Amino acid sequence: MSELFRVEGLTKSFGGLAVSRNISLAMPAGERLALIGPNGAGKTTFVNLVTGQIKPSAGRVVLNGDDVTDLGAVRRVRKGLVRTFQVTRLFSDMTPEEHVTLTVLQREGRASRILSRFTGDSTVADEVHGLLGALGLVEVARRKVGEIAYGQQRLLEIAIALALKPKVLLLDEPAAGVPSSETPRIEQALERLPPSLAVLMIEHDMDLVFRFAKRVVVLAAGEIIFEGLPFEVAANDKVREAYLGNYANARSVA
Amino acid sequence: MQTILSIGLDAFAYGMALFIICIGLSLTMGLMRVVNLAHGAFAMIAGYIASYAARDLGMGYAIAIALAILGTIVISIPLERLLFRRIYGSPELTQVLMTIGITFCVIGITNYFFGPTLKTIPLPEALAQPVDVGFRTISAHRLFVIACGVVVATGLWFLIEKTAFGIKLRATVDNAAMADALGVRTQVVYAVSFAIAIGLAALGGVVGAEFLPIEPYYALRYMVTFLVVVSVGGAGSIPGAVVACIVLGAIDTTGRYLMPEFGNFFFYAAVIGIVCVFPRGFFGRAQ
Amino acid sequence: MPAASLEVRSLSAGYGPTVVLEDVSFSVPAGSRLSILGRNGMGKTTLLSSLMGLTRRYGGEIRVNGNDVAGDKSSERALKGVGLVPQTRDIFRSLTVEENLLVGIKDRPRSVIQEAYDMFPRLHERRRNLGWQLSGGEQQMLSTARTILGRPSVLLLDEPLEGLAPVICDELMAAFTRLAASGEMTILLVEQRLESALDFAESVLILERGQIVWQGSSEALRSDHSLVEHYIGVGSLH
Amino acid sequence: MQVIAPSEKLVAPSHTGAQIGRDVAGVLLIIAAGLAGYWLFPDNLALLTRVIAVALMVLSLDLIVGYCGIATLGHAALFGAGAYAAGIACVNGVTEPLTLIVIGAVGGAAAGLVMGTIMLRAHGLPQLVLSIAIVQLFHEAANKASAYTGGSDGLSGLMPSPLFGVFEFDLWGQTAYLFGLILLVFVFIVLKFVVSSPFGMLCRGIKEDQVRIRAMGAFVFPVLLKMFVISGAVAGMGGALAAISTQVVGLDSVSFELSANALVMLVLGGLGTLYGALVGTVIFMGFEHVVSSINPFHWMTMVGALLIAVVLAAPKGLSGLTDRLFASGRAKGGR
Amino acid sequence: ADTIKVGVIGPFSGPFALQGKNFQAGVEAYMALNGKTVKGHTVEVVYRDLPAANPAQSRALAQELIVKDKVQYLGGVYFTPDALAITPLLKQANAPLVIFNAATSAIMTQSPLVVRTSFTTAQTTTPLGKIAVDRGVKKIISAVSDYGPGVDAEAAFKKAFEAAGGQVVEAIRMPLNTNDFSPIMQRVRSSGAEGVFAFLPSGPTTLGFVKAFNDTGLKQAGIKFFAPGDLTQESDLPALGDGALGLLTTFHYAVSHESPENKRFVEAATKAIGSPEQLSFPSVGAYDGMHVIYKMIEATDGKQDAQKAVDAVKGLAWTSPRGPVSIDAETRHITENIYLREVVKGPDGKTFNKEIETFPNQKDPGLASQ
Ligand SMILES: Nc1ncnc2c1ncn2[C@@H]1O[C@H](COP(=O)(O)OP(=O)(O)OP(=O)(O)O)[C@@H](O)[C@H]1O
Ligand SMILES: Nc1ncnc2c1ncn2[C@@H]1O[C@H](COP(=O)(O)OP(=O)(O)OP(=O)(O)O)[C@@H](O)[C@H]1O
Ligand SMILES: [Mg+2]
Ligand SMILES: [Mg+2]
Repeated sequence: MSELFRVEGLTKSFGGLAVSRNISLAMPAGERLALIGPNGAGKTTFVNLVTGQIKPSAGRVVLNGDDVTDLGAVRRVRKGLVRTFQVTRLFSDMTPEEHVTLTVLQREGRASRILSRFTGDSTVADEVHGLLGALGLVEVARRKVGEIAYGQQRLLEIAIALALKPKVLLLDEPAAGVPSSETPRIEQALERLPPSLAVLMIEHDMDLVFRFAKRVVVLAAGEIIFEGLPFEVAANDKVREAYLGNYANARSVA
Repeated sequence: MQTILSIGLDAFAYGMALFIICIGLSLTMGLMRVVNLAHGAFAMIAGYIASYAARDLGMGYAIAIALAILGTIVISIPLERLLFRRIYGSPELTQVLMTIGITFCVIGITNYFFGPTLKTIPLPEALAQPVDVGFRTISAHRLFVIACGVVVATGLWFLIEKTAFGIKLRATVDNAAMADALGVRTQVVYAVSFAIAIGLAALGGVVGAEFLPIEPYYALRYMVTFLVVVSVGGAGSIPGAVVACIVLGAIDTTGRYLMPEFGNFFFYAAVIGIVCVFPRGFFGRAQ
Repeated sequence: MPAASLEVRSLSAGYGPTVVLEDVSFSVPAGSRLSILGRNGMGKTTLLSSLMGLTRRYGGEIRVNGNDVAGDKSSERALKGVGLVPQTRDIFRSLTVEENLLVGIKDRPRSVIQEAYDMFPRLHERRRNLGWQLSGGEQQMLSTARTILGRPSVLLLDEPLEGLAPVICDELMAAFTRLAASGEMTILLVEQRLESALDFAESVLILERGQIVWQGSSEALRSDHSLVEHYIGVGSLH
Repeated sequence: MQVIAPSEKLVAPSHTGAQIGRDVAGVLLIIAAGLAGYWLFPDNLALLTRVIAVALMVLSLDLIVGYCGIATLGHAALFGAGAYAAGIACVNGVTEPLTLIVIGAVGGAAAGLVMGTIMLRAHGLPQLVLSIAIVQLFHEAANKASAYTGGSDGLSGLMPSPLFGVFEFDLWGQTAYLFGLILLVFVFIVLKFVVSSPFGMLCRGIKEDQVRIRAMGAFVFPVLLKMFVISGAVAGMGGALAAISTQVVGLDSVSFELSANALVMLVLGGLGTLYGALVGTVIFMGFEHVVSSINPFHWMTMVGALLIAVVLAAPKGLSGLTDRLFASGRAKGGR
Repeated sequence: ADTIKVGVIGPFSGPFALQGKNFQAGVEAYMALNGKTVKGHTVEVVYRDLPAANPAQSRALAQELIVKDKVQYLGGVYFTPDALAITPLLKQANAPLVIFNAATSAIMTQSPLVVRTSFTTAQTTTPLGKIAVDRGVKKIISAVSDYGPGVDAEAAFKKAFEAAGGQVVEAIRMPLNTNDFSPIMQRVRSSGAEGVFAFLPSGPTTLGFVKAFNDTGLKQAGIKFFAPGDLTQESDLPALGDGALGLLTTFHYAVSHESPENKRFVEAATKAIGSPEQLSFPSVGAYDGMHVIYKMIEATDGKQDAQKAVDAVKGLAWTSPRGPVSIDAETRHITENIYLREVVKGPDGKTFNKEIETFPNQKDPGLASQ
């Protein structure tokens, strides 16, 4: 299948610290990619660069053949480049239901209408409930987000991203704070995504990474040090030393 | 050239007077995150005390200043305990409501006890003299204000950026619950910082009284000026406050010299310009 | 400070009008390690916060080495040796890394922050950066280091491994185990990864809807799959 | 494309019906209160009309502060723009009251556009300062343009023609009051729709986290600017109502003091609920009026004490107090 | 015998509270000296607070006084816009308005039911033109606060001064909220004028202005200083201190005015206001205002008839604490003496305005010129 998304030579530094060094990466439609790497390697920064939260000092971001490097964050979202946040960013006074409804309306270009009602559209409501149900958020759908547990907030974060019907989805540690018993929910939700979608996931939970990814990219000190199939990762010495540590041993034994 | 120097000197003195009065507010707003609109009220209380001490009791200027600072802090302690402590960490607008309420009360009470007339703080001989600085004469008091400003700025900067207390204070402000959980006695930290801020307001009220005369309405009359200066500098930043005071003082002064009838236009247009260029104020702390 | 025993008797606590924890009682001997498990939103964080004094307490006693601290403010508890690494990290965003650490040292000399840098060299590299500029994992390291610098005798860890690279997780767990073994700290750990939690702790406590539903040794839990499935969910142990 | 099939049904009952019921009851309550004011205080209609004019301004302020989270101390710029627009039109021969209200709304909306464009460049305190600077510039401009505005003497000599050619704006002020009341109810209903529309929800989201909203694919600036224009129109109507009913426009209508007062009233009543704006205005102005007639010399202390008492007793404003009473009745409450 | 209510609107709180207190002192002094009844009708005064210029509120207050409190007479009003807001109501209310202070000429043309017992800025300023020229000042710089009265003062002075042969070399308008006047003084210095004409509303800014005048050495340089009496209001004098010595101002009233009427008045008014330092000109406007109202009540015998009441006081003449005065039958504005005063030190060491020259029977030139 043809390539859906590509970055070329993405470079960024904060002061003297080079956080991204000449990163190039391509994702075909249907890609399931995991981006792993030590803390501070520049993974979140990579997502920020790709989605336009910060400007790269060099490099290009191409989506569906269009160069989107000069577009702002909002336009990239509208083109289908969607992310989740590593630390949840939600509206503590609103309910999960309202969050998702707002997102769906926004996707359909109806969110800034003054002369229409927020609730009451049954197709929207059905879609919203579908998303909430899939992520196990029905019980808390009408409680204020500030009052629900952190793990549930993480799930909501994903529900919002899904509601945007992305083409390329960038998940920044989606499972952080979600108990291992709940991670299957995330996996299920991801599994049911349309196959045309390209997904990039940053995650430190290696079990999840290995179950999810078809391909793994390892970032260290702002550079890609490895790119390959999941089973190759654990065998790579550089990756082991920089990142995996004992986990690799445990797995190779297992 | 001479005129420029002359205007510059005036602007600097005026800016420094503003600085001394405002820096306490900048601390409360930027570091303690309390929008204390009653700041001017405390400066005013100090002015009244100093005026009473110096004029009615005939005490020396230095003693009057010391008494005013102490007295104002003493008055502020019960207020801090009973009222301000309730609004630490509240939304800003709640703080606005409370501190405006306090301001109204202070104004009402001052009016009741001291009457609505202007109060002056007689200067000692040495400060009342005009001094010849070469190209013009300037009152010694203005030089004294400039000196005070410099001392306050450096002292505070050291306290906040370099001492353990400064770190605890900034930590408390950033996340009081966590600071508490790490063993910082946040209430003490707040109380001490509050006292420092009030002490600075008091000092500013007294030494700045030659520019902003003491009267019951003082607290509201100059509220906007204080708020503007603090925000343009970037709340909580000492260098920011210095720069803002000097820049705004200069704009105000030259504006009034060049075209007084558009003085306010000048000033506020400059404020808009500055904020548009520095959307966080000159040295705004990152949020 | 040597490790202290912790005793909790019929503790009830919550947020505002909401009661989350109800009648929770347990005790931890000095120098031992306890893991707290439970699904999302069952009150694990609330329990640790309550021990630190950050929630609203409705009743109950909390004894550290036999002294009731339930009436103390959190700063008092901190000075008496309770230390918390919160789930939300709560680093001071506008302070530099070094300043963050200095807040944690209580009255120890400034030079002790070297201990933190030894533990996490990454923090030393970033020591002049402001808190908000740190990556997620760096924030987690900072939060942990900051609390440990205060030498708590009772250390409360709320998902301290979250967001950390596996290699660091291993090192950190080893460090925690060392600290407990040296007799300096009593450690309570909330951890989502069941295996890490069981490997670390001697005993385990399971929370459900704000109440303790199971208490026992890690071995007992490890050997009883039905228990795990019942309280924590399927697919937790591989 | 159905991403995920619904797997569970929502358990909680729908709130929409109850919400509509409550809104209707609220509007009826406002009308009842307005009419009660008319019957109970027939001699205070001038004051009550002024309360309505200010209430319109505070409502519009709530749109900006309460729903968008933008603090402003310059809202009188919008109110004053409406007042002067209507006033100048009236002096120049446009005397039909409804037309004047529309002119006021347009004037306010234009001012809102200007103000929004400038204010949205900054955040937080500097933004607040921008608002102060803008209102001061407006004030200065109104002072300077004395040929049109009457300067510091005020614009006098407004003679609005009778409403519908029948009802005179006279000394007793019945016409002005009832006219104002109808206007208020109308605006209130419209605003209820606005804040419960998707647009209103988007504003609430922006208030809490702009980065999040952008990541949802929505632009922030145009949304906020739109709200500024709506708010300006409402404030402008308030200004026009004040101009029509008092037949003078003074510099105070573009002053910092009025802006600050409006903000105090809003916070007093409670942010982010339209009722709060009304409650705050009525309580503040009513209280001020009563204590200042009892003791014209020292009433300020009393008002100050009221503000302090409210913060201590109801930190979220008076309407928050009622919420709290409601909430304690329910099982699960907020923080 | 009815109770006749008089509504008095003034700034009783806020930044101008001092002026409001003077209103009250004048009213109370009058009632203390002349009794509370007129022809058997009891007079009752209702005070309403209007802290700052706010026409809308002014109108609401007046309306309420008329409709609810049923007052027959309105009095007071410190600011011009507040008066302008009330005038359209008078006819329908059938109530006269006696202005105790608001000093813009044009108010009188707005309604035939207005009478004024204070002064106008033009009235107090005009004599200064000749005075300045007489003291050898040919070139002058004018510095006034940038608002209605300031602009009036500038115009009136310019006219009088130029008529007397002087030349205004520069006219500065200063924003009302100016705190530091040294840049203005720099302008004065560089303009090369021999004197300065100033108008500032009484209050804190006068202090800053006079201080800056002294501090920048203009006084030592021999620059002469002229201003209407607002600048040396008695209540500001203690704050101005010795710096005010020698300032020349013109005004309609000085507390130090020597006459038996004034002695009686000052005694009674001081008692009412509490502290002698606070007494100043608005009190005499109020005092005479009450006199006019009493005369109106007398003429109408307590019946509400605004036109008759006003007609009754047209041409009324009496001896006020400020000297002989009368109500001009045509303009309904007060005709009075304007005095040139100098700030001097009294035997008790306190400064006061000493009257040194009298310009008798001045009408309002502001109206005459229209
Ligand atoms: N605004 C900034 N200014 C300075 N340094 C920054 C800034 N933002 C990020 N950094 C630094 O850049 C590095 C990369 O950060 P990034 O958040 O991309 O890491 P990450 O790979 O996502 O790590 P983690 O797994 O811990 O989340 C970190 O060392 C961080 O401190
Ligand atoms: N600030 C709050 N106000 C009201 N309720 C809250 C608040 N914080 C948490 N809760 C509620 O308390 C309950 C317990 O939450 P808590 O955060 O302790 O769970 P947890 O076990 O730590 O979950 P997680 O595994 O997601 O961290 C949840 O039902 C949550 O909705
Ligand atoms: Mg990251
Ligand atoms: Mg938790």
